[in-house]
This record gives sequence, structure tokens and C-alpha cells, in this order.
Amino acid sequence: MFSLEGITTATQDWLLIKFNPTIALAIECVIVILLSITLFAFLGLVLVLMERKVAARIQIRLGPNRVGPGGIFQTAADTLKLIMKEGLIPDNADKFLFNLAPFVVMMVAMLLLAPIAFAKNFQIWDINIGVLYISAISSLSVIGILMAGWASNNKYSLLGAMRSGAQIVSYELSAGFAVLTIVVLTGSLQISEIVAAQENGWWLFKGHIPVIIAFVLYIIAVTAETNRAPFDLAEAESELTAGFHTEYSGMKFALFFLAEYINIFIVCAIGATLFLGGWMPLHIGHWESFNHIMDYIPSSIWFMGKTFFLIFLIMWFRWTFPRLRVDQLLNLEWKYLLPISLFNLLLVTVIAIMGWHF
Amino acid sequence: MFLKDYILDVYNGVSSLLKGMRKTGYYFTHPKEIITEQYPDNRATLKLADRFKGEVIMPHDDNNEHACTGCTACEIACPNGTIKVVTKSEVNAEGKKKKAVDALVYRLELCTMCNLCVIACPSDAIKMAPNFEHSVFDRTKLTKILNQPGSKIREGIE
Amino acid sequence: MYNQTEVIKDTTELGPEGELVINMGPQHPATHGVLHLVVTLNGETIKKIEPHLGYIHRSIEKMCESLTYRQFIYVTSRMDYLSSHINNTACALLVEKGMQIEVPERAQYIRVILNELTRIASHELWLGAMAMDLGAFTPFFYAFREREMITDIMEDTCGARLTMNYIVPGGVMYDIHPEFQTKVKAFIKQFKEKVTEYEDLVTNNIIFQSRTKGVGVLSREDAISFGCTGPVARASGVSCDIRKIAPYDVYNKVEFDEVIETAGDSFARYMVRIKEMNQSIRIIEQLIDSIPEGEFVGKTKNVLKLPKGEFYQRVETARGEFGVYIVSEGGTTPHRIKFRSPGFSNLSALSHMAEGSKIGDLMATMGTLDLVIPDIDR
Amino acid sequence: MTNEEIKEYISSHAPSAIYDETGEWLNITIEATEWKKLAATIKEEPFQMDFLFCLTCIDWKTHLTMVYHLTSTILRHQLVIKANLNIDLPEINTVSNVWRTAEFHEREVFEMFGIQFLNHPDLRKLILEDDFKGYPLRKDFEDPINMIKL
Repeated sequence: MFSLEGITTATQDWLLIKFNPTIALAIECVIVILLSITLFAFLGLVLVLMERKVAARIQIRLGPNRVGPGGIFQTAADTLKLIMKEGLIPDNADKFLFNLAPFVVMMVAMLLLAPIAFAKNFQIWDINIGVLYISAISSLSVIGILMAGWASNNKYSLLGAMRSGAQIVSYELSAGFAVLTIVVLTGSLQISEIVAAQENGWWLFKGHIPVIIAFVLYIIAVTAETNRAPFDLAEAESELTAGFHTEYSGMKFALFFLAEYINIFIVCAIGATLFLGGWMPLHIGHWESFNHIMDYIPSSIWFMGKTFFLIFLIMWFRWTFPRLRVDQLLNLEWKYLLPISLFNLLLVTVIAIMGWHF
Repeated sequence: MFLKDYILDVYNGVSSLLKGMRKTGYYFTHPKEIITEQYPDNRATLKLADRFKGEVIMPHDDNNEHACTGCTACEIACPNGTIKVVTKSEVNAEGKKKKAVDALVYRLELCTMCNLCVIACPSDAIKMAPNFEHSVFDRTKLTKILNQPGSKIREGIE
Repeated sequence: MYNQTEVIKDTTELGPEGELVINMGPQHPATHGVLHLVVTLNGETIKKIEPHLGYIHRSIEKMCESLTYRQFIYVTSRMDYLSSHINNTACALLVEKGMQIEVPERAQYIRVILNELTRIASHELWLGAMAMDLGAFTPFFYAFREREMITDIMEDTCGARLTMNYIVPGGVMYDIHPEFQTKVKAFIKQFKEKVTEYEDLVTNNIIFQSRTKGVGVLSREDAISFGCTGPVARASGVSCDIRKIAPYDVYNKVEFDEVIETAGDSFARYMVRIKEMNQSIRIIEQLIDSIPEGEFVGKTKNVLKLPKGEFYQRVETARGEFGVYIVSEGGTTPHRIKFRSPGFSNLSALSHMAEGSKIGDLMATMGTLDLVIPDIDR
Repeated sequence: MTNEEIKEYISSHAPSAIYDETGEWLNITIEATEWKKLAATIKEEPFQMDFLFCLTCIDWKTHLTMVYHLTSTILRHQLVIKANLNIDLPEINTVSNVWRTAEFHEREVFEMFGIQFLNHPDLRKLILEDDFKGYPLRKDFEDPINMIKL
């Protein structure tokens, strides 16, 4: 059976034979960095194309179909164009912060990649506070956005950044509580253990109502956190032209764009890990033969399939709903999502303490 | 009942959103509904309406003859000075001097396709043609002379 | 537009009490053209809106002073380009009224059907554009799919898709296309099927409702005082449909309801337009099978000369009351021509409606005002 | 309300009014100075002319004429009020306090014909640039650059 685990262990063994442990670790680091950058670039290209194709299908159009068969090289061509474009810096802008902002946003997205389990035993860093780490790091991206909005010396950017700040800070709460629900049930913050706890069934399908509520809350909250429609107030095309990245052009704009899609990927990957069992194959009760067939599908494909399903869900939202207004956005969080998620957490805690879960 | 209203609110809101998602989901799963026209690819099968007003042309028959008498009715009818009729005197078969069109200058870049010249023409010498691919690199190419070189007026048209 | 010092002051300095002045437009995704709004903000709250017009002013009124009564009709298509047929009808009606030209019944029927089709097409475009203003991109494409059918019908019959110039004094330019009736019926069938989609996607959507209900409220008194007409005024409870007040062509022969809502907010304006589309369908259904045989254009003189005097013709376009006022000296060209455009008056109410609301509300308000900038600037 | 009643009523408020019934609607020509008082009066009972649907100006080369088209959303009758103005010093009182739609229309007329509307709250150019010279819709307006001579 094809497995990424085998490749990683083989590589590590080979490195340890050839070099001393320190150099081996350094080489491993380099490999990981190269791999994650490749993954970034690849994901950016794929997700942008996917978004455009999904949007086109929903909007009864064909979407990109000129560059390559079915338009699959469209995003590569776009990237090439963006690289060649001049990166303009507006007058009176804070040049240092203006140039730094896209990299901050990008770095945050990269850091988040560390604890994600892409396949069975295929993880960059199985930190024991994995979920906490993700919650902590993901809220840093707002700094990059605020930086971009302030440094641009543009009123639209500033408004967009302020909106984004208020929005991300609020929706962190619901996302955090939704994640906590699973942590309470599992009793661990470590990603690998959360996945392992779902061996007999994914949390979403185990029939706990609080988990289903938490899943819905999580999807709503992360849609808002990643500034996606219907919560794309930070960009709000028809109101603020392009919000915080109005003044960015060329590759710096591309970095923001890329970071947005990487963030979507990451939050969906975490959602898949927490609620849909990560790389765990679908097992149904005692159907031994069925479970066996499912086991044959590589774990990496399970993980990617679940993640892309959630990404599709978020894209589906975007192309269906109108945008909320800024006060309604905060109302939704503070009046609806937060009370529900608090209540939900209470419920799940009671369940966990009483040992009613399975 | 505050709590009941609250739950009802949430329920109605979510169900209205789901209805919308069902609609877009329907279109996502039904690619037959796609209405995009692949324009440059379907050029061979593309059929414009017969009456489409794309540009003014002057139909010539096989003998290189047209029906324009050079009466300047179209020039007068045109609201933007698109058409300019240059006339000349011609001696016809019976030896009479007669006014005839030398050049019917048509400036496509000024034309608004209002069709007033076609309506005004007493001898139906000009008509609207369903062409729309007019882009050229040089603006002067948009100024056209509608009567073909060497053409003359058809017999029997006054 | 401004002298140099004012521009710098507008963009770099904060006003009193932390006010923020932003220039919305002339290039802005939500202004649908080249409208320039100078918006004074306090945080997200709008304190003042000041429209600056003229970016697309072509001085059509002056141009028309040198055009004959046959020629000036085509220019009016370029004002409210979404209801070009209706504008053309207004001009033709005025010339007919001034010269007492008899219009054949067939031409009147054709005009009314085409006017109503134009109205539906205009509302379809507005629906898509407005949903887009509120951040929903998809309804735009669904609305345009239906609009495309109408433009195809127009293309068949009139030879153009947007600026038709099909109406001439005395009737219409040429007879309808042989397939006109079947195509219109096909359109009506599809429209009735698809109109429920808008309800699912837009009307009943909780986000859309919360974005539009209670937003940009215009009271009845204000609507009258600001001279609002069309769906904007009717949403505030003002009965102002010219098709009912002063029927022209065959509007007095058809049955339809004047759609009136009383809330006066953006949602009411939205509902008025949606219901108006259904009323337009109703009008077309009554007429489409009974287009009388006969001439499509009445007998007119070759050179039209309006008698000395003043003439005024009002029609109901998709946006409201469109008026043509001609002062004639008896010659072949008008002495003074004035177009009373609905958008101009409706825009003047914008500042009043949007003050104190959020930026997002401004988009909803502006979207439901259905501004067409060439109509405002003329 | 018949034309006779209107005439009688108007005469009591604007004694110098001249009536013209040849057109579609009743035309009343008044003195510019009387307009402020009359406008406030006809908006109220019994006329209820609450809807100003057209406001424009005509250049007669010798003088300018302001034209106000009024209607009532309650009684559905129309009235056209005209006021002749001196071409050298065109001044008339604003009606933007009576019908708020007049604010924009008067600004347009101000820049196109150069008529000064007294007591207008915000009489600035609306359409043209601030430093534009001349009044484009007047008959004697010449623009050597932008006018296309055919």
C-alpha cells in the first residue's frame, strides 16, 4: 500500500546513516521548507483555479478555458503576469510596513502548516498543544492586514483594515469555542491524538448534537476569519473597492491573494482534522469488508478529499450569499454565535464529565 | 417568548440560506444550463439577426451597378454628418447631363447606426449590414467609400 | 473638477471632529458609471453625501437644438440607455402631439409591447447589479440570462440590442419580425419559471432582507418634495405612474396594477420593481395576441415642423417619469429642449436618505435608486 | 379645479399675472418678485401643488424665462408658471425651500444659464468644472474648442 509514512521514515533512516544527527536534522529542515513552499505554490494555483471554476459553474458560465486544456494553466499564467508587474508604492505610504505586511500575512499562513497531519504519521511537528498553537498563530494574521491598511495611506484601505480587525477578533472566539468542543471530548490538544480518537467514527458522524452545532459554528466562524464572502467586509468590493489591499499591485498583491487561499486551506484542513477525522478512512460500524476497502485508499487522499470538500463548501457560500453589513456582522457574532457556542461548550462539558460520549 | 423567537429567527434564517444554496447547487451540478457562447470559436456558426444594424453598405449587383442617384437625402437625414455625398455630372446615353454619385463617403467611426439614412433613401440604394467586427488599427480605415470603383447607376432608377 | 488646493485638502487632512472625507467615484464599483460622491464619514457612519456630476455630460439639450425632429430621437437613447425605447417613445409622442399625426393602432401596440419589454430588461439588469452591490455575484448572471432573451427579441425586430432607435414620429421604423410573437411568448414562459429563482436567491434571503429592510427610508412627504418618481416614489406610497395618470398609446386599453408599497425603504423599492416586472408581463400577455393588422407607420410629411408653442410629454420609464419639454419657434429644429430625467431628481434624495447610515447601507440605497448616470448628466 | 378658479385665486396673490390657455396646460406668467410668495401659497390648500416635476429656463436672446411645471399628487392638475428675467441681471427667488427637488434643478439652471437664485442654500456648480466660464445653454455661447462644426 502506498504510504507517505514509508517515504519519510526511509528518508530519515538514510540520512541518519549517512550523516551525524545534527546535519541530518538540518537537511530534513531544508527538505521540509522546500516541500512546504512547493505546497504553497501548488495550493495557490489549484485553489484559485478551483474557485474560478466553481464560481463559473454556479454562475452558468464556463470559467477559464483558454490557457491549457480546460484552462488548467490559467492561474500559472496569471502568476507570471503578476510577477512581471511593477510593485507600486503610493506616495506618503509607510514604505517599511507597506512592504512588510504581505510577508507577515504569508508567514502566519506558513506557520500554521506545522501541526497539520497530512497523512498517517506525516506531520511536520506533532506539537502537544497543536490546537492551541493554531488558534494562537491564526489570530496573528490580523496584524498583517492592519499593517497593510494603515501603511497604504488610503482611506479605503484603512476602513477595510479596521473592519477586518473587528471581525477577526470577534470571530476568533466562536472558532475557538468550536475547537474546544472537540478538545473537551478528546481530552487532548495534540492533533495526532484528536485524529486517533476518531478511529471508530468521525466526530461529526458519531451523533453528538453539540458536535454538529460546533461544526456549523466552526464553518461560519472560519469563513469570517478568512475574510470570505458573505463576510468579506475587509475587501467588500462594491463598498471599499478592494479594502486593505487596494494599493497593492504585482507580487505583493499576489502574496495577499495566496495567503487568503492558503488560510482557507488551513482552516479547512483543521476542520477536517477535528470534525471529519483527519486522514482516518471512513469506517461504518461492523461492516468489516467495507472498512477494509476504505483502508486501502491512502490516508493522504482521505485527508485531501475532506479538506477540499470543506473548501468547496466555503466557495459555495461565497457565490450564493450577499455580504453582511459591518454592524450585522458583529451582531451575528455577539448575539447569535457566541451565546450558542458558549451554551454548546457547556453542554459538551457536561457530556464529557458524565461520560455520556463514546 | 424570547427564547422561542430567538430559535425561530435562527431557524428561518438558516433555512432561507439553505434554499439559496440549493439553487446554486442545482446549477453547479447541471452543466447543461451553461449559456456561455464561445465567440471566436463559433464564428462559423454564428448567426446575427437579419436586421442587425452593423454598418451601412451599398449593395452592388453582378454588373457592378448600384442604385444610388446621388440625391443626398441620406446626407441630410444623418444626424452626425456621417455620410458625405460627392456628386459629379454625367452624360447619359441620350446625351443629357445628369447628376450622379462620384463617391459616397461613409465614416463608420461617427455612425450611431440609427438607420435614418436607410429610411430616407428614395431608391433603396443603401442598407444596413449585420457585420460587427469593425476593429482596425488605423482610424482612417474606418472612412469608407461605399460605391465600388468603376460602378455606375443601374438602369431605370431615377 | 476642483481647483488643486481643494483636492489636497479633501484627501489628506481630517475634517473637524475626526471626520473622514472619501471620494467615492468617479471610478468605483458601486457607482455604476461615473458618479462622484464626496462622502463625509464619521467612522463607518455617513454624515454627508455630496454628489458631483458632469463626468458624462454631453449637453444633449444643446445638441438637440441643432437636430431636426426626426433626428433628435436617436440622441435620447443615449441618456437612459436602459430604457431607450421609452425615451424614444416620449419624443415621438411629443412630435405626434404637436403636429397631430395619427399613429396607426398596430404601431401603438408594438410600442407598448416593446416599452414593457424594455422595462423588464432594465429591471433585470438592475436586479443583477443591485445584488452585486450587496455582494451577491451570482444573481447577476441569472438575471442577465433572461435579459439576453429580450435583447435577442430586440435585435430581431429593431436591429440593435441597446440603443434601438426604432420609434419614429408616426409609428415605428419597420414592421415587427415574423417570429416576434413566438419569441416573446417563449420569453414569458421562461421568465415565469425563473422568477422564483430570484425569490430563493435574493428576496427571501435573510442576509439580503437584513441589508435592505429599514435602510434608506424615504417618507412619502420627502418623496414628493424631492420630486422622486417611478419605483422610488411608489415604494414610499406615492401614486405617480404616468401610464395610469396620463395614459399614452394603448395603456388605457390594458389592465394592470400600479404597484405601491408604503414602507419607503430599500426593500420596498426592491419589491416594487419585482412586482412591476410581473405587471409588465401581464400587459404584454394582453397585447401580444391581439396586435391589429395594418400600417406600422402613419402618414407624415417629409419635413417635420412643429408649430410655434410649447409642448410637454411625460412617459413612465423604468426609472420614473421622463419628460420632454420643447419650445418651438415653428422651424424644423427646436428652440429649446429640456429633458426631465427621473434619475436626476431621485439622486437629489440620496443624501437625505443615506445620512446617518453605514457605508454598506449607502450601497443598498444607491442600488435601489437604480441610477443610470448618463440619464442624470444628460 | 377649473382654470377660472385658478385664475381668480392667482390674481388675488399676483395681480400682474398673465394667463395663456392655448397649450395643454394653463400657463401663468408672473413677475419674478412675486414668485417667492406665490410658490409658498400654491403649495398649500386649495391648490396643493406639491410636486415640481420640471424646472428649466429658456433663452429668448432678449430675456430669459424661468419655467416651472407643477402638479398635484392629490388633485392631479397641472400648472405652468413662468417668470421673465432680465438677461443682464437674471435673479429670482429660490423655491428649494418649498420643493426640495428644486435645489438640484436650480443648481443646474444656475450653471447652464447663469441665473442667480436668491436665498439658495448651496448655489454652486453641479455639473461643470468650478472654473468654467460662460453659460453653455445660452444661445450666444460659443466654445471654439469643443464645438464640432459639421
